Parts: sequence; C-alpha cells; structure tokens
Amino acid sequence: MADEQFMTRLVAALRQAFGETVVLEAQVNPSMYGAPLLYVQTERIADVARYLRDEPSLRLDFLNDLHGIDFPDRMEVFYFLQSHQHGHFVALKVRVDRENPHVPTITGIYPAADWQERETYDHFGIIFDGHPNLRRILLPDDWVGHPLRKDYVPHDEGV
Amino acid sequence: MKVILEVIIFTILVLGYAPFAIYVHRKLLGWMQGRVGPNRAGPYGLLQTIADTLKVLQKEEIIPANADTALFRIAPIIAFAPAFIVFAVIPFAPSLTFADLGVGLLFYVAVASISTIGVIAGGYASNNKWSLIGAMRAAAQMISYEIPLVLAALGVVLLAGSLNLNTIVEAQSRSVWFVIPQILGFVIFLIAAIAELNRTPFDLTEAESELVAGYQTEYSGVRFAFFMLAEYVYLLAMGGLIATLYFGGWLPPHPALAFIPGIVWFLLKALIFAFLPFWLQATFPRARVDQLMTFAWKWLIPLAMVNLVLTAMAKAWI
Amino acid sequence: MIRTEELVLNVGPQHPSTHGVFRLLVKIDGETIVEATPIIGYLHRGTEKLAEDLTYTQIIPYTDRMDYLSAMIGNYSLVHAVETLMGLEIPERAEYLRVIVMELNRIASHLVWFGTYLLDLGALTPFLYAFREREKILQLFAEISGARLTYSYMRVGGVKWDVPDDGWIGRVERFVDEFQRALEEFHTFVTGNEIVQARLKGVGRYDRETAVAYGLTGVNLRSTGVPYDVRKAKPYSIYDRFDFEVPVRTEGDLWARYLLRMEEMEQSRRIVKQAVKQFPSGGEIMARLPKLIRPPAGEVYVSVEMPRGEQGVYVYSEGKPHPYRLHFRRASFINLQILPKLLVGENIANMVAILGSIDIVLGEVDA
Amino acid sequence: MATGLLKGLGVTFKEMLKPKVTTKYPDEPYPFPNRLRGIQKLYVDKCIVCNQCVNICPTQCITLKGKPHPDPEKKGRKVLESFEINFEICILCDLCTEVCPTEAIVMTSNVELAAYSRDELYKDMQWLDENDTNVREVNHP
Amino acid sequence: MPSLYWYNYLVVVLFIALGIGLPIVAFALSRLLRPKHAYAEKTTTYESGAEPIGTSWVRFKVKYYLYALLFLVFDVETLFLYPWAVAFDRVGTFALLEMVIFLAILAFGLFYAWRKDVLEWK
Amino acid sequence: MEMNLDLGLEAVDRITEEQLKKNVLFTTLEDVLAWARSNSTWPLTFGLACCAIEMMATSGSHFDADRFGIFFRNSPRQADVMIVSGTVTKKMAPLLRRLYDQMAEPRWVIAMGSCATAGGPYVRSYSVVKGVDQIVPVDVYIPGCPPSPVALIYGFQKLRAKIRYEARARKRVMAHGG
Repeated sequence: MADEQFMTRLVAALRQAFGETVVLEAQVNPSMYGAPLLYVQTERIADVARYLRDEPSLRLDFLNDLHGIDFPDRMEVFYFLQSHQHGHFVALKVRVDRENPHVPTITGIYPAADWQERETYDHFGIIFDGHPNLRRILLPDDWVGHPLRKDYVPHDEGV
Repeated sequence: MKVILEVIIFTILVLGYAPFAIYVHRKLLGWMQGRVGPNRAGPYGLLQTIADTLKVLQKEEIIPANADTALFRIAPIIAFAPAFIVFAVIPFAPSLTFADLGVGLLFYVAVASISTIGVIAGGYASNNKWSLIGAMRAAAQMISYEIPLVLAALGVVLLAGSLNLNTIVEAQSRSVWFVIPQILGFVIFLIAAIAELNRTPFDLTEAESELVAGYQTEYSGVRFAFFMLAEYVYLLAMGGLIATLYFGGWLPPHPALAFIPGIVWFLLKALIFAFLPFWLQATFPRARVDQLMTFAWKWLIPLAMVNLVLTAMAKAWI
Repeated sequence: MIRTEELVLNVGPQHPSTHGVFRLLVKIDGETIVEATPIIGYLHRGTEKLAEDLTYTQIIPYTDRMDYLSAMIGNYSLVHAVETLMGLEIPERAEYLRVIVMELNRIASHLVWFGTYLLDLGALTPFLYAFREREKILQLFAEISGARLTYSYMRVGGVKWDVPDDGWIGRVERFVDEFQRALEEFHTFVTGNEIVQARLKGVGRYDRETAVAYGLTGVNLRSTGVPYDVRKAKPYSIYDRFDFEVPVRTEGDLWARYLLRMEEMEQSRRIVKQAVKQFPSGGEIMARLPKLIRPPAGEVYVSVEMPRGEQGVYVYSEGKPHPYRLHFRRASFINLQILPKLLVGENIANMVAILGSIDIVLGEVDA
Repeated sequence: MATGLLKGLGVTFKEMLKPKVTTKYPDEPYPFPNRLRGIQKLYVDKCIVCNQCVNICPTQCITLKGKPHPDPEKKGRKVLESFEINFEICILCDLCTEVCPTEAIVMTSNVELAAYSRDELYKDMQWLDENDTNVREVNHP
Repeated sequence: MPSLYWYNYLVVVLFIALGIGLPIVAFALSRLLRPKHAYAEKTTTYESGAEPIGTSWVRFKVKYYLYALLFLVFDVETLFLYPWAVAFDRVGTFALLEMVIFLAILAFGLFYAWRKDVLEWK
Repeated sequence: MEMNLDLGLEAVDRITEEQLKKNVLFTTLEDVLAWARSNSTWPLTFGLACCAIEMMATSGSHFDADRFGIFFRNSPRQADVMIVSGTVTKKMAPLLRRLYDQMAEPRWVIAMGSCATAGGPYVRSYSVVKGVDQIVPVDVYIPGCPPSPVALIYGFQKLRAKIRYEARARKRVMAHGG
C-alpha cells in the first residue's frame, strides 16, 4: 500500500529529525484520502510543522484545517496539512490537558492558522502559546466559558 | 406685478417637476432593469413620489447630539437655493426669461457652485465620519470639475460673443447649433456637468456602497428631502443650460417646425439632458476617486484648453 | 509642521458592502487605510455545538444555512463525509441529480456574487440582471426540492426527490442554453466596460506564496496560478466523467478573480449540459439504508469544492446516531484572513472592491 | 476607446423595450410549484400517533398528544387529541412529512402567513386541518 | 435702459427669496406634522451600527486642500478669459496671441503641478 | 393589548382604499397622510443572514419591491422599516438596538423568518437571541425559513394595513406590549 509506505517513511524521517518520542502513534486513515494520521508530541508540533513545510520532498505548504475536539479526559487539536506541489496529505493531532490546555502556536509557519487557532481558543479554551493575538473571535469578548466543551453550561444573563 | 405671478406659477411648476422627475427616474431605471417600477400609488404609480414627499414631511427630524446644530439646519437651504435661483437666467422661450442678465452664463456658473457649499456644510456639520468623507469628496470633485466646465463653456461664449444666454441662443439661429462647431467642448461640458451633478459614474459624494449615504447620512425627514430635491432641480437647470448653450435653446431643429412654441422645444431638449444621467446610472459602475481626479486634471482641463485655443484660432482666421 | 490626524472608522455591521454583518475597523488617513481589523462573529450561531445533539439527517437543514448561497453543495459536503465513513455506494441516478443541482447552485451562487460585486462597484443594473437569471435556477430548485434557498435536498445515500415528471430535465437543458446567451450579455455589459476594468485591474494583488500560506482556496487561490480545485485534486461524486476545465490565471488581482468566477459559471454550465445528456432514464435515487443512520466509529475529513473554496467536513463518530464532533472548514472564514493585509494603503473604494472579490458569506464565516 | 461604455448603454436601452419579467403578485396568486414547502396540512384521522414527526423535527417545534381510539373495536390504536406546530421556529425542512408513514401530515405551498402577533404563529390541530388549499400531491418520492 | 437693468436684478432677488423661503416654509409645515421624540440613544452619531470611536472633526488630510489651492488658481484665471472671449470680435488676432501665451503659462502651471505629483490622489 | 387585530385592520384597510379610489381630495388629512406613509415604506438596507438573500431577491426584477414604493435606504435616519432578516446573535443584539434607536419615527419593524421571530433552527443555540422582539418592538412577523419573496411582500401588505389602521386609531398598536 502506497499510503502505508508514505506513512512509514514520514514517521522515520520525523523520528530521525526530532527523536523517537516525537511521534506517539501513527495510522493510515482511509476516510481522509489515505492520509497518515500522526499523534505528535504536543511541545514539538511547531517544529514538526516547520519541518513538514520546508522539507523539499514533503512541501506541505497548505494548512487545510485546524480545530479542536473535546474528550472526557483530554482535548485534541487536529491539523490537516496538504501539499499543492505533491498533492499529498498529512493529518496531525496533539493531545492537550483539559485543565491546563497549552499548545505551541503554528501561526509563524502557517499564517492561515491565525483565525483557526483563535476559533479553537474561543470554542475550547485551548491556549496557543506564542499566538500574536489570542482573543475570542466569534463570541463577544466578555463571554463566559468555552461552548464546545462537552461540559459547557450556558451562562445566560438574558439580553 | 405680473412677474411675481409668473414666478409663483413657475415655482409651482418646478415643485411639480421634481416629483415627476423622480417618478421618471424610478420608472426608467425599472424598465432598464427588466422590471416595472412603482405602480401602486395612484394610476401607474404616478402618485408614488407624492406619497414619498408627504411621508417625508411626517418623518421625525433627528439632529445628532454631536452635530453643529445651526450649520446642520441651514445646510439643506444652501444646497437647494442655488439650484433654484439659477432658473432666473435661463431663457425658456423668446419672450420668457425671468431675468435677462448680461452676464447670464457667469451668474449661472457662480451661483450654481454655491450648492457645493451646502453639501460640504451638511457633511461637516453632521460630525459623522461617512458624511465627512462624502463632503470632502464633494469638495474635491466639484472644484475639480468646475474648471473644465467653465473652460468648455468659454468656447460657446467665444462663438456667440456674449455671456447673455438669450444672445447665445439667438446666435445659434444665425448659424448652426453650437454642438457642431463645439463638439469637443460639448463632450467635455457634458462630462463635467454630470460630475457637477454627482451622477453615475461620478456619484462619489453619496456613493452608497462605499459611504453608506455620503454627506446625507445623518439627515432625516424634510431636510434630507431638500438635498434630494436640490439634486433633481439642479438636474433640470443643468439640462436647460446644456440645451441653451449647445442645442439652440428654444429654437426648433428646422425652421419648418417653428409653429410649435419655443418653450416646448426648450423643455424637450432640457428634459432629454436632465434624464440622460438616469440612463448612465442604469448602465455604469462608479469610478474611483483617484481616477476621477486624474481624469479631470490630466485629461479634461488640458483638452478644454486645447478646445478653447482651437475655437479662438478658427474664429480669428475663418 | 502640518499634522493630520487619523480617523477610526467602523465599516459594518450595517453597511451595504459588507455582505452581511461583517465589521471592519479601519484607521484612515484621508481616504487611505492605515490599518484594518476585521471583527467577525455577529452571525455565530453555534452550528457545530447544535449538531452534536442531532442525528445526521437533522443536521442537513443546518448545512443549508451555513453557506446559504450554495446550500446544495453544503448539503453534499455533509452527506459526502457520512457516506465516506460508511463506505456507501450511491445509485447512479442520484449522483447525476446531485451533480446537476450542485453545479446549478454554483452558477446561482456566482450570480449573487456577480450582482452584489457590481453593486459594490456602483453599478445597479447587473445586480438585477444577475438576479433575474438566478430566479430561473431558483424556480428549477423549487420544482425539484420545494425550496428556493434552503433545499435540504440531499440525504445520506442519495437524494430526497426524483425529478418532477413534467419535463424538469428538459427545462434544465433549456436553461443552460439560454444561460450561455445571458453570460455573453454580461460580458458585453460589464466585462467590456472600461470603468470596470479600470477599477479592477492591478488592484488587490497578492502572489502565489502568500495565497498558499494564508490557506486560500477556490478562486482566491486560482487567481495566483495554483490550479487547485477539489473536484480534480480529491475527486468526489462523478466529476471524473465530465469534461471541464479548472480556469486559472496568474495576475492575482481583482480582475483575475472577476474573470475566473465568470469562467467558472461557464464551466459549470458545461458540466450541467453533459450531465443532462448522460442522465440515466431510470433507477433508484436512494441507497438501501436503515432509517436511523449510525455510521461506524471513526474519523473522517473530506472536502468539496464550494463556490467560495474548499469546504472540509470533519466528523468524529462513536458509532451513535449523533456525531461526537462535527467541524466544518469554512472556506470564507479562512479566505477572509488575508483581508487586513490587502487593505493597507488602499482607499475606501478599493476596500469595498477587495472585500467583494474575496467573496464571503457571513453564515459560513461565523458558522 | 469607450466602445465598452457605449455597448453597455445599448444593452440597457434594449432591455427597456423588452417585456418585463415582474410577477403580477399580489394582484394574482403566485404560481408556486407543487412541491414548494409552505406550511403543513394535517389529516387528523390519518394520524396514528406514532410520534415520528416529533422525533425527527430538528427544532422540536411539533407537540402532539394522543388518546385511545374511541372505537372500542380498534383497541390499542390511538387518535390525535391535540397537535400543534410552533410555526415560529419551524424551518420547513420537510422532514416531518418525509417520515410520516400514513401521509397524515403533508405540505402545502401556502406562504401568506405573516402575522401581527407571535401567538398567531402557533398552529393548532384545527388550523392545520382546515389548511387544505394547494396541498402537495406527491409526498413520498 | 437702467430701469430694465434694475428690474432684472429685482427678479433675481425674488428668486433668491423664493429659493430660501421654500425650504423654510416646508420645514415649518413639517414641524406641524412630524413627531418629536428625541432621546439620548436616538441622537447618537450613526456609524454602521457600531459605537463611534472619536469625533470626525479632526485635522483632515492635507491632500484635499492642495486641490482647493489649485482650483483657486485656475478658476481665477479662467475668469480673466471671460471678458476676453466676449470682446474677442473687437480685439482681434493680437488678443488671440496674448491669450495663447496666457494659456501656455496656465498649462505650464498645470504641468508643474503634474510633475510635482500634486495631481496624484493618494 | 388584546384585540382582534386581524379583523379590525382588514376592515379599515378596505374603507381607506375605497375612499382613496373615489377621490383623494375628499378624504381627511389623516387618511392622506396615512396613505402616504403606507405607500412609501423605505426599509433599511440591513441583511443579517439567509433571509437577506430573499430580501434582495424581493427587490430583484422578478418581484420588484419598488412597485410598492419599497425603496432601500442605507442610512437608518432615512428608513421607515427595519427588516430583521435573519438570526440575531447575542453579539449583534446591542448593535441592532442602536440601529433601531437611530431610525426616525414613525418606524416599524418586520421580523423576517423564524430566526428573527423566535430563534428558529437556532432556538437551542448558546449564542442566539430567541426572538428579536426581546430587543425591539416588532410589528409584523413573517414565518418561513427563509420566507419567500411572496411571503415578504405579503408581510409588507400587512404592515401597510397596520400603518393605515394606526393612523385612524391615532396610536401605536402593538400585539406584545411595545
């Protein structure tokens, strides 16, 4: 399988560059156009993204999607990268602590991440360290809580 | 005393003309856009503008707290009055000119430009940013197009040898209409006139899609109506001036048609040019400020100068 | 020393050219923009949260209301994600119907863009002409789906309605033929207009690297020379059966984006024409499915090409009738990020033109 | 030079002479296609109180109550006691008519429903029953 | 005929009076018909629905005033051309030459402004 | 104020219409003014969401709102009617109220679509106002999602009837307080 081979090569390259622990898990997801889905060490996500973007054989220069997911025990941030040049895809995920959610920002690498990280902050309260302007984007600034968390209780003071 | 009666009748006609022009405007726009336009108020929607007028009279008038109240109140008058006053010098028919001034054209040009002051005052007094930008645009645009307008009209003055509008018409009865020898001047004058009137593609001062409603943004009720009224009255005045300067005023197109009274010919010509901007509005997008200014200063003014020199040379040597 | 002051100006949320409740805070010096800050969220309706309590069928009406100008394709993006997760085979006839309505919807959506964009530029009439043509498409949609704007036409596994048996397909064919003439008229009327050209050429330019870095998709990306169209790059439905081109230009300015959207209407017209020709005469319109859809546990991320760019749909399913997490990658939301960068140094007239050329739908930006 | 402008003037001028597309509504009723989703019609006696429409409604705008069938022979079956659509929040997605097994609730293409009060938008069983013009002919494809 | 001369200006005055009087009458009429119910929120400055930041009475960009200066120069100069145009028949070819020189100076001024980028709208 | 609005209005409407048809001059001043108001309802150009597209379609060639003297104005100062065309979010609500405040009286509000009426499909959303009547007094509610242009025109007809009725009654008539 071509997708499997691509993933194996990718994981090997990443581990070589950033050490064994950088990729926690890897699998091929056929429902994402066969993109490898890698769980990356949270602190290294920016480095990994920079590597994936700049490596000539990968050139994943297009950040397609970035969003968060809330689970009872953790939160995750999902990244979908794509290459206009080679036409391949890579999906990344990082795990975030629910109580103290911090992820390094990738806005320096992909300007496209700016609003998507703000949206994720708005919805989940995940703090993207180093983001130049991490404020609420969709909800009013004085909103209480992060509505897409599963345990969100509407704090409604009426209109 | 007779003249007072005449003026009053005329005033009523002008006041009746404005709703009519707005009605025609909306109908023409509608037809050109594949729809029917107003047709509910009165037969064929003829009373639509009457309804609008009566409604506007009943509308509350808001004077923003931060505005310059006095200036805000008188600005519509400054904008409207000149558009009305200029009718004094326009020759409607051989025997019907209210004030047959020797400096008619100069009077017209001088008075008409006061209208701009009203627009600027209104925009500034509102203390609203949209209004301010609209007013500033109005100032820049109207003064820029004033020059080609005046320079182009000079060609006609040169040919007729007079500033009196009656004399200018009569001069055209001896030769051809001035539109033929002054075709370049006419085109410049027409473009500058449309810019002076703030019609598309030069409707920058109240550019809806950019400035919400431009200098009128804060105006409501009857004062807003007078800005609108000023525009339409000015349209007719400008149509009348174009007809006078370039199309022989009350003169029939052929002597054989002289049995139709001059006033009919005059109104026909004036209305054609008063309604021409509606057609342009239905067709063109708006130009950008910088393009507009560039066009005035780098094209129209030099061209108007060339036109003037050419006319003078032709007049001297032919 | 003469010192001038800068004004801080609110453009929107109630402004004729913000196309909805978009707000832009600009700092201007004279009419020149020094700084621009977009403020969004005035139409944030919490679709993603609501969807977590709804079944997949119930979510379909909500996709209508995200990009409300292209509800058909919005419908498809969701059902496509669920179908991918379930590995469903879709009946041939349903696929053809989907392609026909989606491409008609693309034309309708671009027509709204065309009309409102020219309105932004100050021309009144093209808006009316565009809506007149669009009204014909809406009539076709009302005939097949029963709604003019929010169709809820697609279902997981197929489409809700078969064609009306009074010659609907024939009317579609007649429309696409007439539409060719309408397009030509638009070109004479608008494209050839010197003022339009003067307003658009060379304005709002960005290059290929910027476009890719900002994650632009759709026409905004293709105007810089990247031939990226989801219909070709990640083929879905039966687009591989049709002969159509992905129009690309390299100037990256407003004019390029204008021409590309006009050209896309022509390409969509071609697709509909072919689809109508190949339309199977009979067959099912729904795959066999249980009434309550429970896709298997897993994750899916798929994309479709909306008129405004790539719409991605992410579903995290736990095997229940409701999605655990549903996320839409909304093209307008991401395309809009580039706006502040483009506006600096432009004047207010260009601001309106640049915003219009990015072509946003606020329902999609704010979700 | 200015040919584009002149051609544009030609287009609008020609349009002025063409027949207009404007509808005659409200002088004449507007000819909607039969499938158009306006407001529901309810056939009270067809309803078997299966509650499917209540469950499928994304906005939960339908409330219905059943009671035992008055005819003792049809024991176990139910008839409608009350049926209300909160038309304030109904989004006309058509899912209720789609799931209805007996076609008790169907669509009509009546859209003239504007009201002065929100209360008038609560459509009860009687109103929905009497709403029997422009009923959709085919309800299940 | 001085009386006719004055008569004409009297008519002008009449027009001025009407031009100013009409709006005033209309305003007065409207005052009888319109409601008057101003409160603090209503008289706030409109700015697309949002709260305005700062006043609009600031030192506005100087660019606009440059045009005003240019206009003043050109408009005054064109005024000189009017008597010339009226009297052209009588003053003859020499006046033409003079005027061409005059216009050339004007044109030069325009050209100068052009080169100095005064005409570039920024 | 509980009253049978519907019946009352239609009767009044018919009388006014007939009188006007007979002769404008013989009607009272009130009737003429009411006729003018009801025939010149200028809405504010204010689109919120999906319904705004149908509102635009209403002014398109096919439905041509201009027939009724419906003529969109961009500035609230010159507008008579505010069409709340779409979902009102909690973030938008104060701005909407400000716009309403800035309109000159007499002014009316049309809640177009189910979102503006009661929150519509987003009635359970955390960020949506459940009915614009919590913010501004609403005169006419138009159900539908979105209401078709026909429904909007019908809503306008209702509003016109109400305007005429109000002129006769010489007071504002609101179904819910106001």
